[in-house]
Amino acid sequence: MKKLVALALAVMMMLSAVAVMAEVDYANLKEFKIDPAQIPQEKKDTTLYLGVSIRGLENPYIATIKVGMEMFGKYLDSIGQKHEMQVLDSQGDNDREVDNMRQFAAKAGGNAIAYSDPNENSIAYSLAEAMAESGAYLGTAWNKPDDVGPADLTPNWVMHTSPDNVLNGYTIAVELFKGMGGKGNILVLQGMLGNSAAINRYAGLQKALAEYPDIKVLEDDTANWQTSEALTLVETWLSKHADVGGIWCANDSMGTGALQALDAKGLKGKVGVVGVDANTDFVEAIRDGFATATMSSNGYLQGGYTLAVCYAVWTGLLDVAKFPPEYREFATPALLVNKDNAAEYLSAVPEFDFSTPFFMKAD
Amino acid sequence: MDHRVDRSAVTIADEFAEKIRQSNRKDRIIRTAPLIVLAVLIVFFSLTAGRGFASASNLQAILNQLAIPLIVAFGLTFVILIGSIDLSINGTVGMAGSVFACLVLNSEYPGLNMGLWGALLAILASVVAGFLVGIIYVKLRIPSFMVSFAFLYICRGIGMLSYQGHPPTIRDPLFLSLAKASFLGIPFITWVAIILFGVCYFIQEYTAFGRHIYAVGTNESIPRSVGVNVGRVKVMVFTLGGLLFGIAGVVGAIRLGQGQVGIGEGLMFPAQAAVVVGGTSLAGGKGGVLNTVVGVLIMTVLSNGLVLLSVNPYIRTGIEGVIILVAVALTIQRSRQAISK
Amino acid sequence: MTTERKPFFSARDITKSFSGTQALKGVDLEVYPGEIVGLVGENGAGKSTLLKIIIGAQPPTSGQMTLHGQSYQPQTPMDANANGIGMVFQEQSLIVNLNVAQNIFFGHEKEFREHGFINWGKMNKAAAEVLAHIDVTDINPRKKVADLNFATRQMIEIAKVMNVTNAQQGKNCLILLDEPTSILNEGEVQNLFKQMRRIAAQGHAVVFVSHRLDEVLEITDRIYVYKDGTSVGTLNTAEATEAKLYEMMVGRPTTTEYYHLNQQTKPEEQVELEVRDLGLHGVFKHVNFKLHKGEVLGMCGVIGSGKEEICAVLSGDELPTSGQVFLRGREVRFNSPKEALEQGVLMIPKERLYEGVVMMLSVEDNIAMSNNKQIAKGMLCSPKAVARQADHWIDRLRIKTSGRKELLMQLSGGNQQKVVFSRALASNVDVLILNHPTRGVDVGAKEEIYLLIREMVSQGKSVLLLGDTLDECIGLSNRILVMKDGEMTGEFDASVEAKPSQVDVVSLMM
Amino acid sequence: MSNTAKPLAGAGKKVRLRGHLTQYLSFSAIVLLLLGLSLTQQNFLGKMNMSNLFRDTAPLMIMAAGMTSVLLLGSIDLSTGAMCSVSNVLFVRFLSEVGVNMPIGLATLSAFALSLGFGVVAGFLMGYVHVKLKVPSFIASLGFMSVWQSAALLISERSSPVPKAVWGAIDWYKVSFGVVGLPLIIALVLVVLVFVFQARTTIGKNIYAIGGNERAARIAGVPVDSTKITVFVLNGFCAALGGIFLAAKLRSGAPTIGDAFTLMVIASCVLGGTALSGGRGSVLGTIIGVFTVALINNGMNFIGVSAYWQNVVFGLFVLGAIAISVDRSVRDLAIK
Repeated sequence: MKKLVALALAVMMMLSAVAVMAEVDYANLKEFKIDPAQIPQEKKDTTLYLGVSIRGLENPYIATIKVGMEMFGKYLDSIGQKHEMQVLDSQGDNDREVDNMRQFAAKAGGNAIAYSDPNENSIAYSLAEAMAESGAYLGTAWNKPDDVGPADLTPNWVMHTSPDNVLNGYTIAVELFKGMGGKGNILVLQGMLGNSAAINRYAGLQKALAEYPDIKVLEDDTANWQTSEALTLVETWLSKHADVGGIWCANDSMGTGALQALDAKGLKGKVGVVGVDANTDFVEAIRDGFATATMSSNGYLQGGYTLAVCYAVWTGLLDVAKFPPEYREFATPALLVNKDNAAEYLSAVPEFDFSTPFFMKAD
Repeated sequence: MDHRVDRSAVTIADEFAEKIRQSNRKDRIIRTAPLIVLAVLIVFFSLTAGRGFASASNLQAILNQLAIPLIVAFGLTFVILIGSIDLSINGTVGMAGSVFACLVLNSEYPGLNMGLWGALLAILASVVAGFLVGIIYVKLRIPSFMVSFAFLYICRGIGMLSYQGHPPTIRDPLFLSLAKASFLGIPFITWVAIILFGVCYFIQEYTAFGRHIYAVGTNESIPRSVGVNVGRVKVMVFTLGGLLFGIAGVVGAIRLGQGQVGIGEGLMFPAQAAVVVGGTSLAGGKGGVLNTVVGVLIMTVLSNGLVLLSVNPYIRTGIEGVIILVAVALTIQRSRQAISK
Repeated sequence: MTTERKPFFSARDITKSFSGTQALKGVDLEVYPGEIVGLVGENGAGKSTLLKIIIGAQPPTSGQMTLHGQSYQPQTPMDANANGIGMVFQEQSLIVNLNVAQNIFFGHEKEFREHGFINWGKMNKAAAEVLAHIDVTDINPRKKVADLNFATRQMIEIAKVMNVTNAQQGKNCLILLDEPTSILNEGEVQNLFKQMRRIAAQGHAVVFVSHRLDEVLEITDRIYVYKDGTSVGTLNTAEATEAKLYEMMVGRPTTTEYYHLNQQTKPEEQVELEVRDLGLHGVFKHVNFKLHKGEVLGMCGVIGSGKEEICAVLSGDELPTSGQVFLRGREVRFNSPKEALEQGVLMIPKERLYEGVVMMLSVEDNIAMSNNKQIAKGMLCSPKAVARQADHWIDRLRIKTSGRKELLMQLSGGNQQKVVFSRALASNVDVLILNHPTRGVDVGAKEEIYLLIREMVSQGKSVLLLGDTLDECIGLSNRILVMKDGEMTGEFDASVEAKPSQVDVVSLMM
Repeated sequence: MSNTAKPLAGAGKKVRLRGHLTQYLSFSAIVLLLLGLSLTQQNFLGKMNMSNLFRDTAPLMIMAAGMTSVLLLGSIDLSTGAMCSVSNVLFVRFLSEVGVNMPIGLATLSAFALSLGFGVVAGFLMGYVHVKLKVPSFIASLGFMSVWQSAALLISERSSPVPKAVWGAIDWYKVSFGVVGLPLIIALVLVVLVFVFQARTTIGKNIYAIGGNERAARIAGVPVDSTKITVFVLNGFCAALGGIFLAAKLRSGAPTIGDAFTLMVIASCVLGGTALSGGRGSVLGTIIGVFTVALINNGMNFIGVSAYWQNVVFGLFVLGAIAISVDRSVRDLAIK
């Protein structure tokens, strides 16, 4: 008899849950709010594995993704979800990143959600495939090939997000050119060739160059996102060219290297430098007038909110199959940091409400 | 007593003497081969890259880029002289650079401000790593290849642990100014390399330890038979290597203004190539830090010149590889029975 | 002449065995202060082994040594040095990348340490003094040994040893010289002798080993003659002549049974291998000979006579710089031992350890090394054929092993050599070059090897033999060639009824 | 003579026992890892992880199988990783530019032939320069490493995915029988072939002879030069095959994909008991070495070792594994 009551209760709860879920307005997911009360207790008691798969921990921007996960972990604590967190560091190696993801998925046995910044576009599918095989959920960011996407692995490849890199590259270029008075010579440091981020930011630069015909590119090469490679390159270039007005860098780490090379030449502050990522040291350089501008992509937000969406899917609150396409692949907001707001940016403490996961979608 | 007459009349002895003279002459030519390669490169780039290459500012850029590879290669030279190998370089250099930046006044750990002591402690960490590689290699009889392979990971890991993803920017005014300082037009960090060259050359040429390194590399049994503690020499060589890698790490962090394990990345294979290209034999016992200077100059001039010529960066590595092959092939004495492994 | 004084060094009944073979069967040596003692004997008589024992490089198996009336048991060459005994090794022990002074004082750098650093100026000065002591004033102590010629290096080796004597102020020292003159020219030899006399005049003693009997007669006071690991006698140089020494060195006449002379066959007319005006620049030249089918051609000569290099050229290990080689009438040129093997020429090398065997491989794999292609089935080896072959030779040559899978390093020297022979025989070549085939092999195994050579020849194979001893070479050969200083100095018929005497042969060698 | 034979035979037994002990110990490292992980980690023996272990180890195993023969010679090849990269991008670029216009079967075959053909040529070049110019293999392969790295970047300067249209050419990678994937089966078949090559062919026998004592092998008429070149060709072939496997595994090609393998391949062989000095070891031991490396990496992710600590832990485990498995039985050998 008791069993029967229990069963009836369970059925009712399920029904009600379904009923509530049915209320999700998939056309307007931005309004969706996680209601902890609707999450079945058995899900809460299951250990959920949270993972962020990244290229390396040397890069400060990437480290903020990890912090984003930790913030989301605190949120899970607050709603009583059992969980464990893991950082999967690929050290810039495609094969390693896929292996890590596969092992993480195997370990969690389906109870896993992850954020991944694929080391290179091409492995995005393999990463999602690894998670799909175990029934876990993944959101990717930044890099993926054009011909595959989350739609290929519904529901496990939940979504792919990225700040608008063309816009990022364009915005910083324009800031740089304005600072140079609209004319002069620049040096260009590209990111790792083949990364979507590198390609799109570079496309943004080209767009800006088309608008400023008096800007001339003296040198153009890749420093693979690396500070030390950027330092060596810029050093050599500076000895070759005397009249450099600005340096466009596809990320801040390379910007840091460029600043160091300028410093050694006594040119720090005289030559404009721009980057992307809003690394603390680079923003400080902007504040102090040594660098021109950077873009904040907000790694906290990317890491934390991607996991939040995946969480909603894992708990059954959301059904990926019903997501409109614009919620499977979309842009995340980015913020221009320049001399005007650098100090403010540095002092601001990021705080997020993870119960509205689609907050991360740029409008 | 007829053979007495023979000995003076027979020309085999003269032929033999002639043969020795010839091989000595060949040996001398071979020994200067790295210098010739360097000279050819310099002339080539001066002609093709125009004034950009020979300019004072490019010279300074070369000197700047020379420092770290040079310091690392010095440490490796001694290891190769005893016929061993050290793969841990990327890790130890990265570790020393990271630890150093964490210990001096920096952006991530403002509480720590140990100044010069920070530099010394960071170098000490690297010295300990080198010592451990040496002692494990000698005492547990594990090939240096494997021990240093393991330490590549251990040291890189310690470096990453030291700053937990937020590379510390150096704020210490002393070290910041060192990055820009120069004396007689030569950057400070290059002075460090020059001074270390002096120290290493002194160790190599003017200490018993330096002499024993050659003996151990030539034939272990000779020094052993006169009572030299061969194991101790080996451990000391790896420890000295650790010291130099540590200094390279600190210098690298000063140059970059920041501590990160990336300082060490990509140093090891070019250093091996530079040491061998300079004429130090992988079999041990032959060569030295002077050769290494030439070797590092060849590699640095080459990459600098190729950048100035705006050679496609992808072909650049390939050209470097070909130059390595050519330069080494020029320094090899070939004979029918020679065994090359 | 010095008998009224007591010997300050003596070695009694020293024996030494290497994994089953007895290199020394009990030799004696007494040295008096101020004398130069000569040690003569054939290759393998045990001279070098005794010197190595005295210097502490090898321990004796049994026997006693006394120095200054006390028991002397050196563990290392350093012990010996500390006791005033120094040696110039046959194989050079200089570190070529170090300079002269550093080599002379290698391992003694501490003596020049000041404030933790070596005072190289002081060391160079000291080295110059040591060199001046032996009348060498034209060598800069700062020069790298690699840049010096061999004669000069030899003088440095001697200087290095002299340094030992200088360190032992007042005490009598003993200097051991193992073949120091083999690469010196006339003037240098005379300078060396001058130094030896000077050392002796100071009350020290010198033991001098040389193949050049005239030199031994010229410089020494007393001569020990060794043969087959025993001392056969000692005589004062004043009473010695070359002929007398030859006789003593050669000892007992060849016994018929030992070399199985009854089985010695006559070679056929057919020429298997012919060498015309062969030369290797700076080593040998104008070498001509014919090796017939079924013939054992012995080649005699001291170390450095060029005979080893002739083997190297004929086996394809080295290319000649002049002359021609004909195999069965057709001119051949071997670029490698592999090509020689394909044409039917194979060498059993002298240094078994370094050139003969692969220690880490099994007996069967060592045997199959030269012919594994022949016994393979297409690409694949046939383990059965390899095993069958190994069992065959283990049985045939009575190789003592726990099985064909046993690693070679676990076999005794004699058995290892039998494995090398098995390999050569299995390869089924027509011309075998035997370079010291019985080196480091005990008597029993030697006889078996001799028998084997007889059998091979009777089956129509041809053998070029470099005997481990002269006796062996004469005993086994049908014909004998003598080499000296890179040129052929004579040829002897050595058929059973007309074996030349060793004295005859030796006189052309030295 | 008879009295010396006995103690020698005794010593022989001891040496052999020590040899067995070494083998046993190198095996024990892997057993310890397996036991520890399966007892503490509940999903470790789960289907997916087993298939991870039994499929994703394939590329490393293939490359290590080729490298084992090189190390047995006493040589080394640092260009393996770079050759793997070239083969990898060649395979992917061919498929995406030419293969898409071909029937899938033909495209697959041609892509394989192209990549493997490159491997054979690259291996031959390496062997030729090393053997004929007498450039030590370490430095020769270092030079070739740079050359092939360049070549890979020139073929494809960026990482590129295998287009969906030709996924048919790489689908075999996902085929599995139970938990054992086809890639591992292919890798094991290759290992067995290499084993047969090493242990049963004349060239294989020559490899051990050359590695054990090159001088003796030469004097005995062993074709030293051609054997060495053959081994380097085989190594090039294996490196190229590894590159194809990585392309199939990651559904993409990347010009730097092989870099991380350069040292790992050699370390796996040594962990499997192959001596860097040559002459000792076997490709069967390499299986153990590869699984040791795979288990250490796999175990770290399972236990959830912090990313900051992973390098340190990996280094320590490698050190531990090599310390218990290294062959110290040949005392008088100078360890370099």
